[in-house]
Amino acid sequence: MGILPLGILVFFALMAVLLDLWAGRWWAKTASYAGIGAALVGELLLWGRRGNYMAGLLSQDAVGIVAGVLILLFAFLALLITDGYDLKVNIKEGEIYILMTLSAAGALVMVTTRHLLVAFLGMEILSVANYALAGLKRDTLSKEAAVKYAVLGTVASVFFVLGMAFYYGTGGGFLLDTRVAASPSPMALASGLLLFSSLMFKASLFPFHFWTPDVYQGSPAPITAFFSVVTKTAGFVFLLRLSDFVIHPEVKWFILAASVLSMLYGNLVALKQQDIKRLMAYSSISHAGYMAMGLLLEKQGAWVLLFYLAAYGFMNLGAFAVISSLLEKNSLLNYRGLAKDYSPLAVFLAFFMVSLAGFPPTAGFLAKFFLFAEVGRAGFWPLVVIAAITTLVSVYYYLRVVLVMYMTEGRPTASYLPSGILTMFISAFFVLELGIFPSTLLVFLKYFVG
Amino acid sequence: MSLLLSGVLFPPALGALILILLGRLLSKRSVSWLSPAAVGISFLTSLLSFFLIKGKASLYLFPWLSVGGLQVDFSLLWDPLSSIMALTVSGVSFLIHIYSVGYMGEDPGYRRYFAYLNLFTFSMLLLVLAPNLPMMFVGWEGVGLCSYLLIGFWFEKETAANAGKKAFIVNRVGDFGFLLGIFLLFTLLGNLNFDYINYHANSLAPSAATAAALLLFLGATGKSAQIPLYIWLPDAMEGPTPVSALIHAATMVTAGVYMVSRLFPLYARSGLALNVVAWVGIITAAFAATIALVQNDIKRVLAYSTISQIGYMFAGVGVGAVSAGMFHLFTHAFFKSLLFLAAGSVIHALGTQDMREMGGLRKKMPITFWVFTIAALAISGIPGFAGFFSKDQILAQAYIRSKAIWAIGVVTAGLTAFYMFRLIFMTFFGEPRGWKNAHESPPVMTGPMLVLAFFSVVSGWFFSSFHGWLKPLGYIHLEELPESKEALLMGASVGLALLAIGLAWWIYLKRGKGFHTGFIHKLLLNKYYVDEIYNAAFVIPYREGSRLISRYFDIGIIDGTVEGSGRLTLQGGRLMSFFQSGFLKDYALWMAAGVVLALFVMLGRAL
Amino acid sequence: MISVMVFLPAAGAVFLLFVSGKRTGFIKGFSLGISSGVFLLAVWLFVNFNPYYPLPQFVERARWIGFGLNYHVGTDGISLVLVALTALLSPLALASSFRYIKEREKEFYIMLLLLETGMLGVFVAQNLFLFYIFWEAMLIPMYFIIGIWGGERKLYATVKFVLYTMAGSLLMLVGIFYLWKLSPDHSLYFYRLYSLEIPHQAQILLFLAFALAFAIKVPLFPFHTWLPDAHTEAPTAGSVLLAGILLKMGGYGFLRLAMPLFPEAFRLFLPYLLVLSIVSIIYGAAMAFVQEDAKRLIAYSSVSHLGVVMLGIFALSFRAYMGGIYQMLNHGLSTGALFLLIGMVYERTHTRDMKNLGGLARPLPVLAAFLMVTVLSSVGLPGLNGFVGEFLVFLGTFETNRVAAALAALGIILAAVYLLWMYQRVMQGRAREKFLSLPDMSLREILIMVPLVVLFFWMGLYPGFFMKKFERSARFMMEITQQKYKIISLVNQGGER
Amino acid sequence: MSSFSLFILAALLIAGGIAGFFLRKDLLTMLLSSEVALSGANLLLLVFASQASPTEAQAAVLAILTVAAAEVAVALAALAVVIREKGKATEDIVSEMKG
Repeated sequence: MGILPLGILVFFALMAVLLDLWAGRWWAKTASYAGIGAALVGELLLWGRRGNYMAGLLSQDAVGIVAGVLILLFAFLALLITDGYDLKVNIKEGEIYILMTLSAAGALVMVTTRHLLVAFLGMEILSVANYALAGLKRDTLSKEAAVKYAVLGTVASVFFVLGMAFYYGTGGGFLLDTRVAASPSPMALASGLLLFSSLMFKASLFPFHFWTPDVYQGSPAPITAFFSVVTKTAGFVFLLRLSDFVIHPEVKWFILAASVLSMLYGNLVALKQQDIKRLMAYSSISHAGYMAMGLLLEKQGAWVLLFYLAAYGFMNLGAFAVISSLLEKNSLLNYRGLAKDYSPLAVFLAFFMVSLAGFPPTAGFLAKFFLFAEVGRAGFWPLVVIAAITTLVSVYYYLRVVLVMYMTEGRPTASYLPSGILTMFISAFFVLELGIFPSTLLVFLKYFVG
Repeated sequence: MSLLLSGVLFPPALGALILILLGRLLSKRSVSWLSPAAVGISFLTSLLSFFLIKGKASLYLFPWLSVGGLQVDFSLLWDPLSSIMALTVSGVSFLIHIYSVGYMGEDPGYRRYFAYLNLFTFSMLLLVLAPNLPMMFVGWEGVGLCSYLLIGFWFEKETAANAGKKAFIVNRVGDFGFLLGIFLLFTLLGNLNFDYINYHANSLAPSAATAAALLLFLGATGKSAQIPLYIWLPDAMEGPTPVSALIHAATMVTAGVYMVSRLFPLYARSGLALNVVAWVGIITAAFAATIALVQNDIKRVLAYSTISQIGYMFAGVGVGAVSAGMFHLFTHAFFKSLLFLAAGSVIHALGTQDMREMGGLRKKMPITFWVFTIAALAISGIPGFAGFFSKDQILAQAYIRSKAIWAIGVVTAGLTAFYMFRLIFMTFFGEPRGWKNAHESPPVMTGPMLVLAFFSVVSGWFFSSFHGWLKPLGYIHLEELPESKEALLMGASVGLALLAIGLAWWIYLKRGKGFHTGFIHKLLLNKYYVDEIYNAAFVIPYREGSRLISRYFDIGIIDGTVEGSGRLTLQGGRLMSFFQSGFLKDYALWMAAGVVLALFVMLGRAL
Repeated sequence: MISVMVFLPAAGAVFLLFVSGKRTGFIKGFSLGISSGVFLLAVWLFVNFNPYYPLPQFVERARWIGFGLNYHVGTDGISLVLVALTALLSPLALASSFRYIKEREKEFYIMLLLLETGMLGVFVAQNLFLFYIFWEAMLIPMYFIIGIWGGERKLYATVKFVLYTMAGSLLMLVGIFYLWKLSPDHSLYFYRLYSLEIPHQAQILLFLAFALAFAIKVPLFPFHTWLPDAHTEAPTAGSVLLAGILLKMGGYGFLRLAMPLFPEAFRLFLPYLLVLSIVSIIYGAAMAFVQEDAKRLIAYSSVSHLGVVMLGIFALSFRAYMGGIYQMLNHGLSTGALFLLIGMVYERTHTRDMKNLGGLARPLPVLAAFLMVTVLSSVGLPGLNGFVGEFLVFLGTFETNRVAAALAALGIILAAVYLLWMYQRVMQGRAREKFLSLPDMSLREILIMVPLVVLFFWMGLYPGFFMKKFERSARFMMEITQQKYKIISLVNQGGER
Repeated sequence: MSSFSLFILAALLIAGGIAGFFLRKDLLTMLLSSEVALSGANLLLLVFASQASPTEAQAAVLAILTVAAAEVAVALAALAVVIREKGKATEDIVSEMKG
């Protein structure tokens, strides 16, 4: 049972490959929708179960299920954003859907295992698909993005394998468990550090974030959205598992430093960005910094982190749905006067920006509220203060987007993509829902996870 | 019976309200009836109350401020002191309302004028009838407001607007003291009713009483134009002349005297405060009189004369003779408003206020001339006229307390006579200078003047009954002076006054021109440069200092810090983006460096 | 009932989203209707409020998120009058925009309605979480109002406003986390928090965090520089609500949260706070005096007047405390009125630079009369509302600290200086030729001003009517602040689980 | 070979990979260098495994090599596109996006 969603997803992904060859991209697309949709249903059927499958290679628990649902939901929404966008910017390949499905499958693997090798395999599936996705747009930036992503991704893979080797050297196995956690040896330390580094790469944490701005900027907008939510969710959930079995207490300082630096770096550098996707990239780095605080929280961390991921995912997807509607005219200059000519788009983008900035009554606020409060409760008060101050910095650039749309004049061009609009509505719904009635998710999180 | 008091207070308020709200709907004619009638009713009711109410009465209306132990009621108090004041105020005000119908007849702001005038009467009566300090302060500020509005009545004239503002602000300085005095009294006594304060004044420490009394007196110097806050009154002559007569001569400016009289036991508790009152009064009297000697603007002469006369009143109260001071207030109300009205009549006819452009008006404006002369004789203290009796009482009482005050007072009386007759000679005698055709004013203006002229003579004849009327207050008493001594003093001041009149006659009629040279003349003409000194000491430093602070501190430093921190953050972002060089190798290098660094740090810590 | 009142404007705003932006007449009428409805509800609350019960009334509670983060609204006397002020000023501000706002009208009224919900929410929230939500949520509509419909430097002003305000409130948020952690049952209910035993060291830090948030909002010197920019650039309605309501939240925050929650720390910082209040009074007045822009002048006058409010609240004398609260209302009304009137002048002359104005009393006598009354209310003329507040504040302060009161009372002189100077420069003197034919106030404008002027007199002549409503609550709050007694026993009556 | 010399070999491979990555400008070489480092890591894994249960690790290494191959394939494809466009693929070619 436990591997049902994964099986469905892989099956449909392969089907999509074949259909794309034989029947054309529409079929590939449909198969992808169907695969992700069916997997989502499968995942929901697992709601509340836990257990190990395939000789412990895969293991299902509450965190995994919630993360799986989120990943599949996000992937589905990312597909919706892509749908319609792709033809407008001249991406004719059906692969875009297949690759997204595959990538989602990789992400799903990452969140349903506690086995390092399996996680590595999942991560690589995800990465390989992502490299290809990054390069799908027909311009040099897209290619540059793909190359940078791939090369740096390889480096991250090396880190992971090295870390895995050290882990194996310490404990003699690939399964994450407590045996190793107690070990005080330098090798355990090194292994922890390397594994964390590798996943921090996926999660865009300083100083492993460098790919993020360039890849976000170069990739097609819906793909960027996909990266920013699916990859990040998978990365953070595995980071969570790593820190559950934290290799060595010293690693906490590493996380702490990465968290603080990400908050500072992401927010500060975002201030000067003129390209909205780059801006969103730095925003993504800074949010990663906030989320990393959740890794410091022992058991309490899981639910706040998952809530944050959910909130972040929806608001980011919503924002990218709007960004995609501008069809790669990503300079902020093209957002001038958007509120006049494309009022609905501006309303949505403004709403998501406000949520990203963390204003009530949106999910972004509550996510920050819970996260910061829990971090404070754990005693990291200076960290919370830094987070609060950097949040203030972030307000500047999020609201700057609003300002450009609403308070300056210009002649923007955009197109209303039906499925994009649908995504905006769905995302906005969830952002509000999680912002006003978070209990729907929280009850479950607290009950199963927390 | 005490309900009558609402009939005293409220008709003018009602009049003002109607004029403000419905003024546009009313014809000019109905305004001319309504507004004086409102005050007339008030006057009649006061008269009625005066005769019907024996001793004290008070009318409780509603609680005004009632917060945690502070209890200030909106109620009215009728006692000998307030009854005299109310009568004077409503009576003079009524006459001036009538006069104004003629004087302001051509003005486009006719309704506004009468609305303000009614409002003033209301505020003044409120001040007079207030039973406690906060209520008095309401009236106190109310008359200040009306004064502001009426001085700046012709607001299109920059000087008028400035003068109004100046009056208000200078008064505010006084009010600052007044308020602190109220606070201090409340802190000390826990109650702000006059009765309570007066009754318990003796339980206060003298130093506390001094502080409270002097703070209140600061308010009085503002309102009653005494040193150091007298500077607004000469400028206030920018207002219409009937306003000067009513507000800046007869009623409002004497409020300070009234207040000190009201709280006399408090002042008496502190000998120092009383001395300060007396000395400030007498010095102001002399000081203002010297300035009046050389002014050429007819109204400014009268303004300084007013300051001077109020100085007398303070001197009177200050030497302990409340009834004398109040009596001078009473008589002064008639002859000074008459002087203003007569001057107004001249101004109305000629359209100028500069005495150098007048002269020879005696024939053309006989009534004006005669009433003016009566009033001048009254103010100069010529026996038989009202001013003689009141001023004489003050000087006699001053003589008992302090010879110095008496001496200054007598000299000032001489100066008064001199400048008044200088005015008369320059205006009504000699040859016309610069005017073509003048005419006597209409009956609506001369009527009130004649009434006032009558009172300028007879009001002085009743000092003993005045004194007797005030007696029940409990703190009214006069020192007795030997008959012979009194006559001597009287003779001295009267003689000096006659001498001064003669001198004025010699200089301005016989010789034909005044002295226009010399340092002293220039000093007096420029009013001792007090305005300039105040400007340099307060106004300019405040304004320029604020400008500097605004530019360099507020915008420069405070806002600069705010903006600087913002800019610093932006700059920080720009600097940090240096990491994002675009080169793959750099990226990988930073990643590796991060791991290696962390490894070293942690190994270092762990091992 | 309170919930209905609070969320009615928001519901109206949502409804307006689906109305075509072209039907401006309907939009205006509808939003004014909603806003007036809120006013009627507020009147209902005011009338039915029991003045003898100091704790919150009309309490409505609902389990919401859990962990102490619940929905809990209610109003005690202090909140009540501030709610009433909000409910009054909102429709007036709204109506004042009918001709002022010429573009994107629908969005404007939506934002105003959302703002109204936020403002009401801040005053009725009974737990810290809800309070913070409304506190923050309110910023966004204001951001739009200044940013879209503001003057020349609107972008600068609106960004400054939001960032500056958030700078304070984010640290307050950290403080809220701390309290949340400390609270035994995670409750953030105000009256539960009052009974917390907070360690001394923590009190100091928490007080600083809260005080900073509120001091910025008030604004106390030296945190005031956002105000002149925001006030000046905001459209009339924005300025009115900013000055009339938003600034009050700072004072409200101090008296409801910063002071009673951390009484020891408050006692510790009291001297500095008094100094800041007094400096605000005098400094604000001095700065107001040298401004050329009429709205900037009024903005600085707000700094000065709010200094009086804060002095009253800080003075720890009941009379001053009452006066401070009363002065909040007064300032809301009179400064609101000042902004409305200057807005009307601006609509006619298209300038706020007083160098270019003058003599307007001739073409605009009615406007001049209203401005005069308002100026007088603002300078604290006895008989009008401003005096009552100032008198009580200074009187009360004098009892506890004579020097402070004496210095602060200098403000009454300085207020006259700058306000009369403003009046003179706008209304007096000779009018320019082109201004001579300006139309005087329309009926709509007069109807906007009349309630305010009536209240000036009403509140000035019969303050008891209003004071009675919040006297008990004020005494109660002050006693909590002074730690007269622990309130555990009372909490159980109105407590939150 | 003794496990120690295998350790040395693995370390050399990793060091060589890192050196190659950072010293060469050519993207292709950089990519290959990183693969060298990866095989070093693999070797390390095998060395560790030889002490415990070798089969698990050997399987892991096989899997790692497989996915690494896939990864390289995609990376090479991307490089190929860049080379076709620009004529070469040095590191400075792909540095358009920065800041």
